[in-house]
Amino acid sequence: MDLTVLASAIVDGLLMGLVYGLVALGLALIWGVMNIINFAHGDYMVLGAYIAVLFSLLGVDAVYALPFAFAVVYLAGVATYKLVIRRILDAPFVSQIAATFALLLLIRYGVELVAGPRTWIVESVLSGSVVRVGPLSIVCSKLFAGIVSIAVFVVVYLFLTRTYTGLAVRAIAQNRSAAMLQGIDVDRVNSIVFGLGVGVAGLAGALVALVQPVFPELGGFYCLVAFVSVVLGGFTSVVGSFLGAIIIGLSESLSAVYISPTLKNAIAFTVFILVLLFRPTGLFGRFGRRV
Amino acid sequence: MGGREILVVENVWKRFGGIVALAGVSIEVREGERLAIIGPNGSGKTTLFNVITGYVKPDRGRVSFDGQDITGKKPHQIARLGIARTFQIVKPFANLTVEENVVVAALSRNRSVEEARRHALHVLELVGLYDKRNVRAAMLNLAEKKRLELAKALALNPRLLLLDEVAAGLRPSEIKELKKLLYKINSEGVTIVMVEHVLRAVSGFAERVVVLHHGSKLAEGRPEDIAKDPRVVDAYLGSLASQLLEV
Amino acid sequence: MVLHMQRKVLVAVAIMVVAVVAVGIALFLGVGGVEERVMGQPKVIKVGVILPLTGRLAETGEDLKRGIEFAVYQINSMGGVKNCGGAKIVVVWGDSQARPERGAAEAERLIVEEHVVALVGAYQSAVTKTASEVAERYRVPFLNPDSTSPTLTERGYKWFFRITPHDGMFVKQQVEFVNWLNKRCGGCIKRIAIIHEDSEWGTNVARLWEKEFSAAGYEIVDVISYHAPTVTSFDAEVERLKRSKPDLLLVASYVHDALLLMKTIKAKKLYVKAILAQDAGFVSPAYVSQVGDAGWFVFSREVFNWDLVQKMPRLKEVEEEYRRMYGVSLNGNSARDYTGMWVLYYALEEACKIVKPWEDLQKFREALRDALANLYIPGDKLIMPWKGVKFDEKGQNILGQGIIVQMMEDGKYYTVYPPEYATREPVFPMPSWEERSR
Amino acid sequence: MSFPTQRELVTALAVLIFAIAADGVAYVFDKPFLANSIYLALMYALAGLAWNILAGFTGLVSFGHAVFFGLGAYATMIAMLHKIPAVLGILLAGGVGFLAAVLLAPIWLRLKSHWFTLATIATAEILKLSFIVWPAVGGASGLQAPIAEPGEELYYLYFRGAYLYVFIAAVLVAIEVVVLWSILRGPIGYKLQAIREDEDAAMALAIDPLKYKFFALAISGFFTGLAGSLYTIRYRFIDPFTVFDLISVSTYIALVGIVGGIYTFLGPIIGSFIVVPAAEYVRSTLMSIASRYAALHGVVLGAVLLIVSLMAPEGVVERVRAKMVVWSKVVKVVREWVVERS
Repeated sequence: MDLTVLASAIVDGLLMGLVYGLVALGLALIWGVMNIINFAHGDYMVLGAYIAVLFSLLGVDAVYALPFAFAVVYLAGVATYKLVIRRILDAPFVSQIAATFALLLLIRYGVELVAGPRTWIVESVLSGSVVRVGPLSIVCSKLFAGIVSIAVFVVVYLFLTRTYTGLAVRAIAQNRSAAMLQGIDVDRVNSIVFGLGVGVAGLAGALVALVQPVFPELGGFYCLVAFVSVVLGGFTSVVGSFLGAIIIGLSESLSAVYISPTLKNAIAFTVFILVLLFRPTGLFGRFGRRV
Repeated sequence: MGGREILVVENVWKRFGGIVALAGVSIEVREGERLAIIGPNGSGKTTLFNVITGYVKPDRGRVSFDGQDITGKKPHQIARLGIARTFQIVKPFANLTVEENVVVAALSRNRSVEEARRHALHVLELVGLYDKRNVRAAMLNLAEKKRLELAKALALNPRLLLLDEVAAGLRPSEIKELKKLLYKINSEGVTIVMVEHVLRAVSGFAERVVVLHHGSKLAEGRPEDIAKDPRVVDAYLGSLASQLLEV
Repeated sequence: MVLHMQRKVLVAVAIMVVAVVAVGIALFLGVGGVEERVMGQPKVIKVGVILPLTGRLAETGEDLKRGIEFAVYQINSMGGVKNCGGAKIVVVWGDSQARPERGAAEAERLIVEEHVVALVGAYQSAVTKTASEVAERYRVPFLNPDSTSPTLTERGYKWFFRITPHDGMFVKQQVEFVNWLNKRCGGCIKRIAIIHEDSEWGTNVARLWEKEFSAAGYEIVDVISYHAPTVTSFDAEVERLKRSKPDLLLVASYVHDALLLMKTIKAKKLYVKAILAQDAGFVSPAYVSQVGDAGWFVFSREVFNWDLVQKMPRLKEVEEEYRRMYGVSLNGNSARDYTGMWVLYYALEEACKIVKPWEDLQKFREALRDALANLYIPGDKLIMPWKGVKFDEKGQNILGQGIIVQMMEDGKYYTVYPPEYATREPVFPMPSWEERSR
Repeated sequence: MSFPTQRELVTALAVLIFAIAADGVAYVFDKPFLANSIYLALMYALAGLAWNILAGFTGLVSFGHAVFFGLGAYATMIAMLHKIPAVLGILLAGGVGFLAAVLLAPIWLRLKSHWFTLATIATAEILKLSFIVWPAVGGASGLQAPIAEPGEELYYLYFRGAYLYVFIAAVLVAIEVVVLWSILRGPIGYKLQAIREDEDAAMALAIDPLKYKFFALAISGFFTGLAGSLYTIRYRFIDPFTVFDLISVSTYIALVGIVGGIYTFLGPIIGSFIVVPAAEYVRSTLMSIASRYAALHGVVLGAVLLIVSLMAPEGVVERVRAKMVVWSKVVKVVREWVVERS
């Protein structure tokens, strides 16, 4: 296989990895702060994707859907927190899994109920155009998705490190009861974190809608990728998960070219189990922990 | 007093990241003895227990029990040899009843559940939890949980009992009762090593006291002598002034 | 107390054993003796139809269902099955939910509970596999109008009949088509690349393509598979295709992957002289309505196309009436299931000469099976572009064939092959991307 | 507390007798749909009980039991294709499930809580994808058993309808119930629960957690493998998409346990007999009222699961039992009051 194919696979893997990163970031954030695995995470992402679909149906360019996707899914997340998540924070582990899994079913099939099982394609100003870099041609919408992902990541990072609420979030992640003693309103911060976590995923969903067709089960795959990324990234580390997602994106596109496209996910999962076994703190265990 | 050495800890080192938890600790415990290990916060008491019982692997050094090297053995193997321990933060099996909690322990010495239950009920009577035997462990108060912790350890029929701050959080009257119980157990030939934060908790009970400080042995001797030892006073002062007031 | 409890347990176990043994013996003695009772109301012939009415394929299921309903409506309004005294055909629906084990359960229910004379269905090959297995077990004819996996007719079943051509036949026809194209450009197609999804269907088609096209002397330069449920990008694959420089690209895809693939091919300006797809995703309404100019000039194998009305007078009539009733046009799925019901009707007429279903249901089923095995329907009685219907000893209709369509610049597919059905000349080779943007 | 009581054993066996009786009724009145629902409920009960020895008694929550189910299904199918009697095929499925558990144990058992769960999901997905690209086991096309010749029905367990299969499934569940019941009441049951509650504390009581988890996993693999063989002998066609499915296999197995209550021995059986027939019923009625929208089924399932996990996280069985305790207390008070008066 020659170099252009390799380079193209790397660029593609990198760009998809950045989008995966947004999904993984929210998962890690929720996990780190609330110690809850959100099995429905990918489906909140799909909510965002359907908002992009809605925009293009209304004749508005899907690019404008991004802030709305974030806002709507953020609110959905806050509502979910108040109605469901809050009640299972201290519940047995099985109840937590069952409840978030129930959310997955509700959202996935709720979407199918409203929008039908069909596949949608979202058109925007970006679709179809290509940027040429040497022998490489990069699809514009994908490039856009990658750039937006980086920007969102930076914003979230600054929010967590530079704002009061962000500090509170990190304090809770470190030690919930200590944070409570210092007068932090844990419940309020939790609801913000859950909203933010799924909201970012929703935004990622709108980006995904720009680069690939949308259908109700789309979230399952992204959720699995997010899990793998989070594990690679050292579990609760936001920065680590983002990097982990990029690695998954790269390994996927490279194995699609060099091994077998069917097995590319099997390879991602194998990496996942190996990391759990041999680097139980993740690849970036110490780097950026709990940020 | 003055039996042969049942537990020997030789020059044990343990480091967590940059912190040295144990810096060459050596302790000998004689059979039938009542030994107390005290020290301020972070002096390595619990780590020492964890090393002896196999929960933590020492970086260097050796632990032997009854002449047998047990360094690096798994906790359950060590428990099987006859060393029972309690945990500083109590660990009841919350969703099991008190009786079931102790039956689990008794099963290490009994084949059948029936035998184990008989033994467990006997132990529960001993520690005074018999009336609570059908209560879910999660429902007990702290003192009862500590007694349950003790009952579980006793149900193993141990030769050596390691007690990690069993007195902490108890009222003086409860402590007195506990001490009476421990005397009784000791008189039946069980060697007892207890870790406590403060000397007062062990005075009148321990025959010998070891003081740990920054992971190494600071002093060793009879309780009365230790109380007067200026190095010990300094250590407590140095660590946290308020703790001295408790001594 | 303990003793008391133990006695209770013993008693319970004893009852259990007795019950189990009793029911077991009863059931076992009854094996094979599940004789269906004679149906209550005469003058009705019940047919079971299994389709994916709910689940992922619900939209397709709807289409298939309309085809069946329409055929039954026509047959009944023409006076029903005449040799059975004008008995009306009644359809009993079974929902496979697109799952093999549901298909089997529904087949069983229709046969045993509903006493249907035959089963029709079930679209997906995997579901047809399990449902027809049940039919074989109960000795009930299974008529399959719409599954294309070649393995279905390789099982040696005696009660299974397939009307539609299977993928093996389609592929042979595609080779003929490519040969035909090749003559038009003086042998410009030499190198062929294949990209396919990796479920049973795509994998089988790719294997057949490889075999048949290499046998026909073409060079297979690349075979790429992908997993449709998780594919998020074709960038690397298209880049690889660019390197292998095929003259012809063969594609087997479902809907969303077909869309993604064509968009990527357009974005990356991959040029090949022709793209030939294996229907499925490429002819689905969602694809046709959304692919835009990325899908122009792509050939696809089809079983049916809207412009056939211009070439087939009988189809024209049917299509107009169908459109009046449902407001939509016939498509490959509804037309095939419509045809399936008519084929069944002809066989019912034959079987009714021998025995009536309400006299002896199982004997009628046997007669129906024989009627199907000996059936010949000429092509002019059908609305499909076929030479007719005749089953070989494996139960495969040997007179069926596919057509090749091409999407033109108005975003519609036109029939281009076989020539007797063609309404347009093929655009070949494809114009380059530069020419198109002008 | 959570130890299987004699009453639970009696109830479990009673449920099985009831299942067989209902099967008989379905047979007499030609109701294959009912028999099929019972069969599915028994299949999931078999797997659910096996799942729960891990989740309920050891604290290891698997969402990847499709691993054992799928391998068991394939084992039986391959046995059948090699003309091995189906009874041996079923045993083989158990053996393969057991073997898979033994081989996976060194990987899975190094992980705890969430990580265990995720590893199980990942393993099932890896297996599914590997089977799709593995031609020797039929690849994506799957495998179908041939039609048995007349006279070979018993040899290949080839019957019409679900009726006799229900009988086979009930026998398997009964064996499992009796085996698990006697194991879990004994020392092993105590030790497993101790591990579930607190692994460190269990170790201090001379319990080797790895040994008992290994044991639980192996047993769980064995019986889940058997459940997989039930799928094969009845439907006679399998492919990787169906038998390794995350939703309809792994999740459903966990679901029947969670709905029934994981801390009770009976939980999965009751859960299975609630969830499966209800789901089947909802599906068949949904078809008539809203044929296009199977999605409603998913939504309903999600709602049920959410309500159970929020309102009755201890499961239906515990719920009912708690209610019954309250009720019997009321009865007792009333009776005493009446006795006093008279």
